[in-house]
Amino acid sequence: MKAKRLTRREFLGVTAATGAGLALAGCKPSVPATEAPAATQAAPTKAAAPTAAPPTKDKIVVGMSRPLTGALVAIGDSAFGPISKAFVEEVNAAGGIEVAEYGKKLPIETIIYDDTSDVGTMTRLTEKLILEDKVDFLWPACGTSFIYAQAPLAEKYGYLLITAEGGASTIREMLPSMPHVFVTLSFSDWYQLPVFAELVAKAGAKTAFVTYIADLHGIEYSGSAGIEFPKNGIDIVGLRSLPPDMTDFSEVIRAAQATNPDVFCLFGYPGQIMPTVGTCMGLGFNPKAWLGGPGVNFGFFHTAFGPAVEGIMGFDGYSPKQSPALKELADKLYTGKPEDIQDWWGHPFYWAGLQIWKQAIEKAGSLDQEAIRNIVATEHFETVLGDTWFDKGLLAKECHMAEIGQWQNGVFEVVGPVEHATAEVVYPKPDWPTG
Amino acid sequence: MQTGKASWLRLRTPVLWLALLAAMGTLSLYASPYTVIMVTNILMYVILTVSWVLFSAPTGYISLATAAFFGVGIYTSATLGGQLPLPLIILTAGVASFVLAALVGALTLRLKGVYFAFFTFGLVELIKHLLLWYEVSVTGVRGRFVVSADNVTIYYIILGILVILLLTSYLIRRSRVGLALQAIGEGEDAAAHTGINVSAVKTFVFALSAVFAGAAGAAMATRWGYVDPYIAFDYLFSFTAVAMAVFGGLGRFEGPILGAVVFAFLRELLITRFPYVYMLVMGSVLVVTILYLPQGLVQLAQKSTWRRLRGHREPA
Amino acid sequence: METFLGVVIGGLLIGGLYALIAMGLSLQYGVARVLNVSHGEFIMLGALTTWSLYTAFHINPLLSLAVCGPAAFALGYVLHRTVYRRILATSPSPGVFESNSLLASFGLLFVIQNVALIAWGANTRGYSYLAVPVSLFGVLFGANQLLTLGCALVVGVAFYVFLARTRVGKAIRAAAQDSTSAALMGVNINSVLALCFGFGAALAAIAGMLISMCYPVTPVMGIPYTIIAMIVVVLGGLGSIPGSFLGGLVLGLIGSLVTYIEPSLTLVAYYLIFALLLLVKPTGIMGR
Amino acid sequence: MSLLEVEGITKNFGGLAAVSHVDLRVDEGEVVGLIGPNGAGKTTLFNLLSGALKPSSGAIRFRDENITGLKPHQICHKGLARTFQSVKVFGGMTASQNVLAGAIFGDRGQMSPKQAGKEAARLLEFVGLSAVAAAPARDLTLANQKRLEVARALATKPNLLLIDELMAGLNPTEVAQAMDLVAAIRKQGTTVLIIEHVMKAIMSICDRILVLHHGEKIAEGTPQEIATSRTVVEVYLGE
Repeated sequence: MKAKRLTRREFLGVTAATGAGLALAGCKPSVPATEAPAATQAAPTKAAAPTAAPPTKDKIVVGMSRPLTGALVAIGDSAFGPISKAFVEEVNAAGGIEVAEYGKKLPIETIIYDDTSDVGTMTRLTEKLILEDKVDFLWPACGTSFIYAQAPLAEKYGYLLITAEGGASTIREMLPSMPHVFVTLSFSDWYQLPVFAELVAKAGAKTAFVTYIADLHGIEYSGSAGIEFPKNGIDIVGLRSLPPDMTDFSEVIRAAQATNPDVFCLFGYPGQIMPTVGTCMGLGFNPKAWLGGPGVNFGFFHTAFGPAVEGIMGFDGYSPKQSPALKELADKLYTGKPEDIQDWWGHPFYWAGLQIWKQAIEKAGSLDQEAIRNIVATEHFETVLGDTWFDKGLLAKECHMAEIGQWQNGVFEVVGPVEHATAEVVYPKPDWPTG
Repeated sequence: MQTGKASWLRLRTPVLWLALLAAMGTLSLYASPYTVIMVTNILMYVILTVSWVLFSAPTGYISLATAAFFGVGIYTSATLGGQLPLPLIILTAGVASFVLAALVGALTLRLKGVYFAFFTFGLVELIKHLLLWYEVSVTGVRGRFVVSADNVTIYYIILGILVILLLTSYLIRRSRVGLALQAIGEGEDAAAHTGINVSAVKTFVFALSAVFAGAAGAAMATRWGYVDPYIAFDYLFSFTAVAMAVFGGLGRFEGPILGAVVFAFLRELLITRFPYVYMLVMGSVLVVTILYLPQGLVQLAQKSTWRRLRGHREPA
Repeated sequence: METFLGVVIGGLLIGGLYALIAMGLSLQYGVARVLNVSHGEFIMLGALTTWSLYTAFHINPLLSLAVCGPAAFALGYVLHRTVYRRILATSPSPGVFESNSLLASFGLLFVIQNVALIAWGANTRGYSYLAVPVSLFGVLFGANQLLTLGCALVVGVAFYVFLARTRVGKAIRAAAQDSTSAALMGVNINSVLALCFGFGAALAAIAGMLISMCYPVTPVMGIPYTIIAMIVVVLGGLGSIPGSFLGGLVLGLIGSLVTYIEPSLTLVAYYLIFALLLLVKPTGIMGR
Repeated sequence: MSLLEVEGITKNFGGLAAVSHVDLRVDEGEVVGLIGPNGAGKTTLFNLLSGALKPSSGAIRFRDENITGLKPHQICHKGLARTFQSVKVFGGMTASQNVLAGAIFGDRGQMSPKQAGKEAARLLEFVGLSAVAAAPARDLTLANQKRLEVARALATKPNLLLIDELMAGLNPTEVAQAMDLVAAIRKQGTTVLIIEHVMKAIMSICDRILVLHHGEKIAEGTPQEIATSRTVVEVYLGE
């Protein structure tokens, strides 16, 4: 009894010591305490702060909180992940980004943290990047919800944030209050669904069966479809929301099949799109138009289904056939690599976003967030997309090289809008291959 | 000398705790802003773990409902944020979790052992999917913005919740309810025939433990900015609470606290320093710990370390 | 009527798969008393291995059974021999063993998933195999799904016969009833438990192989399947192999019906049934 | 004056009656024995009396109050305590904590912790376990665990104590001690209903004996009457 007590007391000592140790460990990476609060307040202009001393800087530190594990890892790893890597490699191979203030080229250094696909962790790590690592720039987290959580933080600390994966029409209302946030990726209502609806309506589509994943993305796209389809004379004959975490949608397809629609839409992710394609094949359900995404736009979609992808439509960003710059981008990103890593929707937008960021730094001649933000917000840039600019925080509609793509002969061709098309839409889509 | 030593020993425990409390209570004065954020997160895990332990350790019922109560708190914050002052929101969240837990407890606490674990796990998922269905089909929104609050304020709120929780568990352990709980853990039938109202005690403590998880959820949500049912009702919080408690050691009051602190700190270290092998290292640490320290980390403190230290001290 | 038949048979198709993934978990929990939350990771390993063999060497997915099954069995067997056996030895009570082994399998989940992420990368994988319609009672089904159900039935029945007829199987069942008296009857309890764990892992890997023929595979696909397996195991009754089989089919049917009517309520239905069953009859449909 | 009155109590499991139409009466200050072959329904009867099981039919009156269908802790509070056939001490708690739990929760009159502690110490002394008061209950010998259960039950201040096989598995010395304990319990004013297989013991300590067989009461009487009853002898020899 007595001995037990002793050890318990000793143990309490250990606990307290651990606590103290932790407090120390927590402080260690930070600058002396007195300086810290000042740095927070000065955050918006902190890059300019060193003017007092002669500016010395030998790199631009960029911080990212990305899903390296967990449910979102597949999206993160195929969308903005490879783009950021390739971009940093290319810039650093050329010596870095010219910053006039320092009179030299500064290479990019990235700090990548794993947010484990968890929003709470992402917001915390974003604050770590800003407050503790004092990164020069913040690159975006992955996914629409994550953007929604990260954007207010970027705004709070006065950090420029050019987003990558994700976006939704609701962010448009938020952007005026968040001048530091810029959205690159296209979303439903201004871009893709009006184009798609017009395209298939012209080809003769009269009815559509719409399925969507029960999340921000799905709700947004199904909502847009509900507006755009009727506007173009297409009746929505069925609407189903699919819970995430489900893999088998046979019965949804059976329900769709029963209505015999011209158009079938699945606004979901690869986890829903891929099994659904298989199910459509297995049930012999072959609507005249099959739209799905994101997922259809990835190379791995083609590797997985081979010739069965013929005629399937998805969201699109570019084709190498459209311009030399875009061809160069495709070659740079994909040549000599497995087809799996291709992303025909987001990649050019993310790349253009990074190009704008680099050019804005060069134009500003400093790493001052405000100066750079003002340039990003107001000026035009020459990117892979051609003449590119932001319009009220959104990548201007005019800069989009594509909205809707279709797999034709193993290539994801741009079919809409017509003025950017690299091929004419195939409607009705061919039969699923047999055997 | 002997008496001097004895009185120091008697005082050492409260003195150390007070010192720790003082250090924590003034953290924002000397630590960097991010340290405050990071410690907030660690304390959140301590709350989840200790609140789990409050009910599950003495009774032996493995509850996987922590995430449900935490999520109720998060959603309370997301729906009431901006309409009520934060302390009221946190209180509401605590009450809401209490009510949910009391209902669940009254319904399910007759389930024995692993069935209870399964049910509580299912509860998290059921609430998540019902809420998702409700948000998608009725309100038409899936996610909600949470009105944010100052980081330092949240830190002190979380610290406050933790202090109340620790006091509560300490007092419960020494109270009639604690004795009843322990007796229930040793044998429910015998406890009932000894005059203990088994279901009332279990339900009450289960609901009480939920208050803290709910309150912590409401406070933490303000740090997350944006939540949806999947973010809020993440079963990983349930499993993590259990893992942290077992990792630290259920045998002692301090074990789960230590487990949560070390686990959360290690996780933070890994996702920032070694992000690509975070799970690999974390998983290995868990497996190795349970293999070599079956009573959790506390075993480390009581056995080798201290014996060695004493061995060095005694000759002197 | 045709549609109804389609929905019912479709439910059985997916139910067969559910049954298979649940049988492994049921065995591991029912006999070895390990609530193995890393169960889905073995499914993932089976699925990714099959995908690799198919895309790299064009090996028929069904043939990868010869690789996945034994490999997973060996892995599960060794894991029990090294990890769980030690935990069993150091646990003073069954309750402690349950929580400690839960922590260990939580750790294993992390380790296996991370290793798979490093080995295969994060991309969503898939391939189309026998995704052609087959008519059954005038209703069309995917050939791959029918094949999946067929395999699940064969494996399930074979396993049941193995448990019922062979010496090892009888030892396993004896151990499931009561490990102490089984030990008294001369059953080497440790190797029986390790065998169960191995069989559980092998069943998971086989399920993974079948899943890869119809559904996408990723290194993070495991957890949802573990959850499904848990639901089914509870529906069928903990530790009952026929119960798991029946539970799988029941859940598949319910899922199929609800999905046809209102897919957004499918998972709500799963958990509602799960919760209600636990309240009304916690020992499951086939429970004692 | 009758303390416990049971009328036509019946418990069915599925189609089988484990206890069937048993009438029973225990008067204040008595020691009543309950005997019968294995599976006769003795422990089931205890479970019915103590509220662990709800009777299918029949009524239980305790101190002129209908307690049929009450929960175990309520019945305990009414003054009816019990021990268990297979010991159910709180293994991880010390012997004194076991008794303390009984004193604190069993007593209707809200004992103060200090009083409860004193009472626990007194009862441990009473059953002869003072020496092992600080030992975890699971480390005690079987005989001592059974005594501990008696102490825990007595701590709830019962008017009636149901003792389920105090002497099974004990050696002759321990049996003698157990018999002394029962005598002492009665002496301090607690009525006892006891299930026992050790015939010699039951014959010497009980005022009256009831015999159960296949869930039915087949005989009742003084030890003398029971020992000479033909029915009882048949049941026991016929086994």
